[in-house]
Amino acid sequence: MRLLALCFLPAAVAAAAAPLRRGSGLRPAALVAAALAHTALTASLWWRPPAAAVPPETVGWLGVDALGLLVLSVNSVLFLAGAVYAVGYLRLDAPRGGRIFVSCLLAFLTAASVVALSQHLAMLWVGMEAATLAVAPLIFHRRDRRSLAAAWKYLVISSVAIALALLGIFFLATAQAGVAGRPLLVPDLVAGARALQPAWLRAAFVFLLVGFGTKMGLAPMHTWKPDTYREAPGLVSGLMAGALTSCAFLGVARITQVTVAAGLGGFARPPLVGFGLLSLAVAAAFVLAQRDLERLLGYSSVEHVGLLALGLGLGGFGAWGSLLHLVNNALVKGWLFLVAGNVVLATGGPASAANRGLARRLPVSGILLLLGLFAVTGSPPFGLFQSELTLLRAAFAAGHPVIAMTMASLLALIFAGMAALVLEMTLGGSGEAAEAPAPAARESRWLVASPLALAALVLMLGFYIPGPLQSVLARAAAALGGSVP
Amino acid sequence: MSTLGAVSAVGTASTASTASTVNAAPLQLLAAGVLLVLVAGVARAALSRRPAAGDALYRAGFAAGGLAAALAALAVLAGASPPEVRITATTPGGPWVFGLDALSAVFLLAVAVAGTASALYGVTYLRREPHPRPAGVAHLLMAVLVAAMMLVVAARAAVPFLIAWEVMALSAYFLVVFEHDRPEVRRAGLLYLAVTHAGTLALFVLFAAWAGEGRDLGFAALAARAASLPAGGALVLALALLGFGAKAGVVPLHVWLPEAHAAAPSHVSAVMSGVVIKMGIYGLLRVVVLLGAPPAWWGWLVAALGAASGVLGVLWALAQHDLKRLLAFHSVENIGIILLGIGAGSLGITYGHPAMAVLGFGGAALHTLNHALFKSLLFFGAGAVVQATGTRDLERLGGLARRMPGTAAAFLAGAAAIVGLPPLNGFVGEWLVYRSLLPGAATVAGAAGDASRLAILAVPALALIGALALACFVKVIGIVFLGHGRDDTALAGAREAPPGMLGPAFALAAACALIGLLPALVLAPALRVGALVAHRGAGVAALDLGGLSAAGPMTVFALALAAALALAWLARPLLARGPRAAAPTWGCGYPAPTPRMQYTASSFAAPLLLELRPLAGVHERRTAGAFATHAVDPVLAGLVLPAWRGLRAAADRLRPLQRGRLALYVLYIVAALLALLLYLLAAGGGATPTGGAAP
Amino acid sequence: MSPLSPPSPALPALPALAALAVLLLMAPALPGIAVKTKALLTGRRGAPVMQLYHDLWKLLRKRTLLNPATTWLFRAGPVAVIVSTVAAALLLPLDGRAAILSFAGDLVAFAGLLALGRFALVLAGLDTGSSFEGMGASREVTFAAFAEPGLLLCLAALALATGDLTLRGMLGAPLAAAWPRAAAPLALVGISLFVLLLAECSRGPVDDPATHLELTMIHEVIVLDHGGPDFALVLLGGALKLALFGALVVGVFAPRAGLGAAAAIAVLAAGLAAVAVGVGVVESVMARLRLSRVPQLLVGASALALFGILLLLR
Amino acid sequence: MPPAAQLLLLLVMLSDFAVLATTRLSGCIRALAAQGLLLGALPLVLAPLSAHTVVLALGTVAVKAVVLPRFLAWAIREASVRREVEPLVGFVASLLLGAGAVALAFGIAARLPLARMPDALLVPAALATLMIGFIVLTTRRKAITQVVGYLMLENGIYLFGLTQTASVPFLLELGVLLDVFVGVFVMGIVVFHINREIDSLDSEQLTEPAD
Repeated sequence: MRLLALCFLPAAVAAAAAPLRRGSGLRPAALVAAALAHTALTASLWWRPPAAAVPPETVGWLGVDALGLLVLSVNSVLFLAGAVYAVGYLRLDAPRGGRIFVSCLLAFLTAASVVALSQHLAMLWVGMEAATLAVAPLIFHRRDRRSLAAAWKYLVISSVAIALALLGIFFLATAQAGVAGRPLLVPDLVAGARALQPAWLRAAFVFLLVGFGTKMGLAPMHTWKPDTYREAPGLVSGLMAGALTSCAFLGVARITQVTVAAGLGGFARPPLVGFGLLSLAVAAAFVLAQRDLERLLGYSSVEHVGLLALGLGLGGFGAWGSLLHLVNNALVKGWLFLVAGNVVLATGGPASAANRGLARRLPVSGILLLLGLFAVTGSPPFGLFQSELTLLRAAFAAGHPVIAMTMASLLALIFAGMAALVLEMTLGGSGEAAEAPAPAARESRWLVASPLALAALVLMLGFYIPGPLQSVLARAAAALGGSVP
Repeated sequence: MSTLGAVSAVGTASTASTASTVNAAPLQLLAAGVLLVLVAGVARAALSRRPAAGDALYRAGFAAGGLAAALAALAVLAGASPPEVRITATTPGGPWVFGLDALSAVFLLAVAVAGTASALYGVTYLRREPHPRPAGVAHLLMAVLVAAMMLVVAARAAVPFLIAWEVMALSAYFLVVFEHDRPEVRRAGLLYLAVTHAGTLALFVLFAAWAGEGRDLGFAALAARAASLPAGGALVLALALLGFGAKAGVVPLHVWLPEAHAAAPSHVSAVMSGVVIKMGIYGLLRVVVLLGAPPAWWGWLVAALGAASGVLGVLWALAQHDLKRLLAFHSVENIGIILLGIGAGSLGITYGHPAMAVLGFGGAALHTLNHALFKSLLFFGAGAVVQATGTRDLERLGGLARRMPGTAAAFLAGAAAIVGLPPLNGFVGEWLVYRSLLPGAATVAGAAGDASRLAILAVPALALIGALALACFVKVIGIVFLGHGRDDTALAGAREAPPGMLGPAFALAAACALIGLLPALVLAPALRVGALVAHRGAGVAALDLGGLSAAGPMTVFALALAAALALAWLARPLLARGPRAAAPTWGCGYPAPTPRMQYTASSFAAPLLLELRPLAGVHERRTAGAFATHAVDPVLAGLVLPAWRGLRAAADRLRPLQRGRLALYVLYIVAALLALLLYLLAAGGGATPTGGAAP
Repeated sequence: MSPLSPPSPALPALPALAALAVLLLMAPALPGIAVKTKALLTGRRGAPVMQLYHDLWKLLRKRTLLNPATTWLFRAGPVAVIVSTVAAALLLPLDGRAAILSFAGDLVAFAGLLALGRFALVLAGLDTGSSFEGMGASREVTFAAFAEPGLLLCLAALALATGDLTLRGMLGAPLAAAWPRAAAPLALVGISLFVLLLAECSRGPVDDPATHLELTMIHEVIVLDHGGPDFALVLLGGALKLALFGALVVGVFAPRAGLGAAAAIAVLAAGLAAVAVGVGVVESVMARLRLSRVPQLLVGASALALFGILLLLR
Repeated sequence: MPPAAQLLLLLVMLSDFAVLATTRLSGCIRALAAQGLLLGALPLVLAPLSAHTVVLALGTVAVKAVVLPRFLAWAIREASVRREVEPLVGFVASLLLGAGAVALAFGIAARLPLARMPDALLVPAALATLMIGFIVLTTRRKAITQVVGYLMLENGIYLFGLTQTASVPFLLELGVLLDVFVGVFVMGIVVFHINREIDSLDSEQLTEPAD
C-alpha cells in the first residue's frame, strides 16, 4: 500500500495542483507537501520495512529491496531539497505560473519511484521512459533556440537509448524462455539465473548496458549531458544528475545483478570497467578549458557515473563503494546544481567564467560552490572521499593496480580542470564586479536552504554513515555480488 | 564531532591504573590542545564585530592549545608512551586510531611551537595590513590548519589520517589565497591546489595498494601486511615519494611551493614553510616505520632527490629578488637536507648499519624541527619588512637594520641558524646528517664492497648546499638590512615592527639558540626518534645512543664558542684607543656616491649563478645603466607549464567530437554498441556460448 | 660495534696547549715568510718576515674609525673572525695526538666555524653599503661555495682513510697508520688541501694580497672601511686562517703521532714555515688567475679529493 | 510457417530500402506508413487469432500507419519544410550501407540460438530494420528524417518482440506505448517549436558550437 502511495501520490498531487491559478502560492506548497509526504513514506520503509524483506514483498510488480530502497531514498531526499528550492525559484522565474514546471516535477517523481520500486524489468523500463519524458519539457524551460536544441538532442538520444534497452529486455525475456518463474521479475530472474540462456543473457546485458548507460551518461553515450544540464534550470539539472542518473544506474545494476547471479560476472565486469574509465577520460579531456559551470558539472556527472560503473565492474568492495557513491553523487550534484542555479538567477546570464568574485557577491552560494568543488572532487572530509577511496581499494583488492592508478591520474586531471574554472568564478572580484546586481535579493533563504542541507549531508557521510544506511548498503552490495569493505 | 562510538584504550592498559593514567596524559593533552586551538579560532571568527576582544581570546586560546600540544610532545619525547585510542568508525577502513610516539612527537612539537608562534604573529600582522580584510576567517582557518596538523601526526589509521591531511591542505589553500583579489595569488593558489590534490590522490592509491584485500586501514594492520606487499612495497614507496614529496616540495614536485609562499600572507608563509611541508616528511618517515626495511633503490633515490632538491633549491633561491620567494626556495633546499638524512637512514637499514640509520633519521627529524623554528622566524622577519616597506623586491630595499633593529637581529639569528653556523640549532641538525653520510668505524671495517659507503659522495653536495645558503643569506641580509636604502619611497615610512610581531620572532630565535647552545637537550630525543624509525633494522637496540650522540662534547663546544664570542664582544672596547672618529664609506675617490651605486642583489649573486648557469634558470638583462637578472623556475617554466599547455591543447583537439551534431552523437552510441557486440562475440557470445548450455 | 669515537678528555694535555700557542704566535709570521720567499725568488729584497707583527702593533694603537652608515655588525665581524678561527684551531691535534676539544664529527664543526667567520666578515663588509665591499663579498662567497665542498671532501677522505670521525683521529695516529696502505689518496688529499689553502686564505693565484687596485681584490676589498684595531683583528684573523690551513696540510703530510711532544711541535713549526714558503713559491711562479678561472681551480682541487675518495672506496 | 508472413517480412525490408532510397520527405513518410501497416498485419499471421492479437494489430496499425505518419506530414506542411531529404551520405552509399546491414542481419540471425522461431525471416528482418533505422538516424540532416529513422529503429524492435509474444505478454504493447510517448513529445512539442523557432526542421541548424 505504501509502495503504491509512493508511486501515485505525486501524480495525484500533480493532477490536483494543475488547475490552480497562478500566483496563489499554493502550487509550490503542493510540491513541497508532496515531497514531504514522499519522504515520510520512504522513511517509514526504513523504520518498518514491508514484512519479509527477502524475498521482497511484491504488490503486483512493486517491491522493495535494498537496492531499490537506496535509490528511492536518494531520489526522495533530493526531490525534497529540490521542492524546497523550487519555492524560491518559482518566485523569480515562473513562466505560466509554473504549472508545467510543477506538474512535470511531480510526474518525474512518480516515474522515478516506479523505477525504484518495480521488481519487473519491463515496468522499470516504463518508469524510466516516463521519467525521461517528464523532464523533457523542463529542459525546454527557457524556450530559446539553445534550449530547444538541447531538448531535441536529449529526446532523440534518450529515445534511442530507451529503445535499445527495450530490445535488451526482449533479449532477457528470450533468455528466460522455458525457465521456471514469472517472466522478467527480478527475484525470479535471480533465483533462476543459472538456468537462463547465457548467450541471450549476454546480449541482454549488452543492450541494457548501452541503453541505461546512455541514460546514466556513460561515455561515449554521454553527449547529451553537458548541453542538457546547461539549458535546464539548475533544479532540474540537479534532479537529472542526481535522481535520473540513479534510476538509470538502478537499471544497469539490476541487469548486472542478474548477470552476476548467472555466473557471468566475468563477462559483465570488463565492459563496466571500460565504460567507467572511458567516462573518466572523456570527463578529464572536456573538463580542461571548460568555460561554463553547468557544462562543467555535466562532465563532472559523466565522471561520477563513470565511477559508479567502475565500482560495479570491479565487484567486491567496488559494488559497495559504487552504492555509497550513488548516494554521495546524488547529494553533491543536487548541491552544486542548485548553487549553479542561484548563480544563473543572480547574474541573469549563464554561469560562465565571465563571472568573478562570486564568493563575495553571493556569500552563501559562492562559498557553497567553492566547498562543492572540493566535495565533488572527492576531497576528504566530504563523503565522496569515502566512496572514491573504497573504489581504489576495490581495484587493488581485485588485483587491478593499473585501473586504480589510471583512475587516480584522471581524477587529478579532472580536479585541476574543475578547480581552474570554479576558482576563477568564486575568488577575486573586487573591482571586477562593479556591475554586479544587488545580490541579497537574489539569494533568498529558500534558495540556499536546500544546498546547505545537502552539503551538510555530504559532509556527514565523510565521517559517519548511519547504521540503517550501512545495513542497506551491505545488503544491496551483497545482491550485486559485492562485500562490505 | 563524529564517528560516534565506543572509545577504548588499548595497548598497555593492562598495567597499573596509575601508570596508565600518567601514560595516557599526552593524548589527553593533545586532545585539549586541538580543542583549545579550534575554540580559539571559532571564537575569533564569531567575535568579528569586536576584534579586540576576539584577538585577546584567540591569543590566549591558541597559546594554551599550543602549550598543551607541546607538553604532550615533550612528555612523549621524554619517554612516555601513551596507549593508542581507538574509536569505532562507521565509515569503511576500520576503527579510527590515534596515538603518539616519538616520531609523532617531534613533528607535533614543531607544529605546536611554530604554529602557535605564527598564529600569534598573525594577529598583529593582519591587523596592520594596509587594506584590512575581515581577519576572523583567516584566524579560524589558521586554527583549523594547526589543529589538522596535530591530528595528522596523531592519526594511526589511514582514514583519519587522510581526512586530517586534506583538511590541512585545504585550509592552507584558503589561507594562501587570502588576498585573492590579486590574480597572481589566485594563480599560485590554483597551482598549489592542483599539486596538493594530485598528492592526496597518490596517498589514496598508496593506502589502497597497501591495504589490498584487507578491511582494516589501521596503521597496525598495514604494518602487518608490509611483508606481503609485492616487490617489497615498491609501489607504496614510490607513491609515498609522490604524495608526500609533493607536499614536502621535493624537486621536481616543488613547483607550487615558491608561488604559494610568496602569495600567502607572511604568517601563513611561515606556518606553511615551517610545518605544513614537514607533514610530507612525516609521512615518508611514517611509511618507513610501518613498512620496515626499504629496498636499496629507494634509499638511493631519496638521497639523490635530497641532493638535487638541496642544491637546486638553494641555487634558485640565490637567483630570486623576491624576499618571500627566496625564502620559499630555501625550504626546498632544507627539505633536500632532510631527505639526505632520510636517504642515509634508509640505506643504513638496508645495508645493516644501525648507527647510520639512527643518525640519518635522527638528523632528519632534528633538522625538521630546526627548520620549523628558523624558517618561521625568517618569514616573520620578511613579513615585518614587507609590511614596513610595501615591497618584497630586494632591489628596492636596503639599510633597514637601522630602522628596524629588532627585526634585523631576529632575521640575522634565523639566517645564521639556517646556514648551519655554530652555535645555533641548524648546525646541530646538519651535523647529524653529515655524520650519517660519513663513514663510521664500523663501515670501514666492513667489506670494501659495502655499497652504503657510497653515501659519502653526498657530503660535497651537503657542503655545497651550506656554502650556497651562506652566500644567499649574506645577500639577503646585506641587501635588505645593511647599506643604504635603494628606493626612498618604499623605505621612507619603514618603522620597527610592533611587539606583537617581534615577540613571536624573538621567541623562535631563543628556541633556535637554546637548541644550538644545549644540543644535549635535543640530541638524545632526536636519536630516539631515529631509532624508532630504524627499529626494524637489526641491531638498533644494541646501539649506545648516548655515545652516538656525543651530546656532552657538542654542548661544551657550543657553550664555549658562544661564551668566547660574547666575551670577545664585551672585551672589544678594551682595544679602543681614544675617541671614535666618524668617517664615511670609502668611495675610491668618487665624490658623489649614491645608494643606487651599491651592489644589487642581481650583481651579488651573478658570479655564482652565471657559473652554474644551466641549472640556475637565470636570465640576464644588461643595459647601459643597470645589470639585472631575472629568475625563472626551470621546472615550472620548462616542464610543468608546457605539459599543462600541451594537455589543454590536446583537450582542445578533442572538442570537435562534441560539436553538438546529433548524427554524430547517435553514431557514438552505435559505435559503443558495436564494440560491445564485438566483445560479445569475442567472449563467445554468439551461437557458441561458453558459460552455459547452448540450445 | 665500536662506538664511533669516545668523548674527548675533559682536560687537554699540556703539549696540545703548547702547540696551540706556537701556532697562534707563529701565525703572523707566515704571510711574511710567503712574501719574503716570493721576493727572493723574483730577485727583490722584500719586506721583513716580521712585518705583520709591526703592522698589527701599529694598528692596535690607532683610533677606531666609525662609519656612521654602519651598525654593530660592522664591528662584530672582526671579533667573530678571530674567535671562530681560534675555535677551529682548538679542534686540530696540533701536537699530533690530542686536540683541546674533540668529538665525533667535529670536522663539520671545523667547516662550520670557518663559515661563521666568513659570514661575519662578509656582513661587516656589506654593512658599509660600498659597492666595492659588495663586490668583494660576492666574490668571497662565490669562491667559498666552490671551496667548501672541496674541504669537506678532503676531510671525508681522511675520515674514510682513518675510519675516525674526529679531526684528532684523522690527523693523528690513525692517519699515520693509514699512510702505508693509502699513500696515493692521502697525497691527493694533501695537494687538494694546499690548493684550498691558497683560495681560502686569499693567496695567489686566486687573490693578490699585494694589489692596490680595489677592482681586482677579493679579500682585501671586503675590509676597506675597517681601520685601527678592527683592521688589526681582520689581519690577524687572516694570518690565523693561513696557519690553520697550514696545520691541516702539515697534519696530512707529516703525522706526528710517533714523535715526542717537543719534536712534534717543532715539526709543526717547521711544517708551517714550509707551507708558507710553498705559498711564496706558488705566488712567484704563477700569475694571478682571471676571476672566472678560479672556480675551475677549486673544482679541480675538489676533483683531486674526490678521486682520492674513489681510490679509498675501491 | 505461413508464406504470408514471409511475404510480409520481405515487404518490410523493401520498405526499409524505400526509406533509404527516396529523395522526398513525403516518400519517406509513405514508406514508413506502409511499414507500419505491414507490422500491424504480422501478428495476425504469426500468432493464433485471438482478441488480444486483433487489438494489438489494430493498435499497431493505428499508431504506426496512421497517426504518426499523418503527424509527420502535418509537421512538414505546418513548418513549410523544403521537401528534399538532404542526406549527409549519398543515396547510393546509403543503399549500399543498407545492403550491408541486411547481410549482417542475416549473418547474425543465423548464429542466434532461438528456441522457438515463429518465422525464419523474422529475426533478420528485425535486425535489418533496426540497423537501417540507425543508418537513417545518423546520415540524414533533417529532424523529420531523424524521427523517421528512430521510428524504424522502433519497428525493428517491435519485430523482434514478435518472437516473444507467446512467453511474455505486453512486451509488444510496451513498444507501441513507446511510439505514443515519442509521438506526443517529440512531435507535439519539439517539432512544433522547432518550426516556430527556426523555420526549418534541419537539426544541423540546431548545432550549437558547444565544446
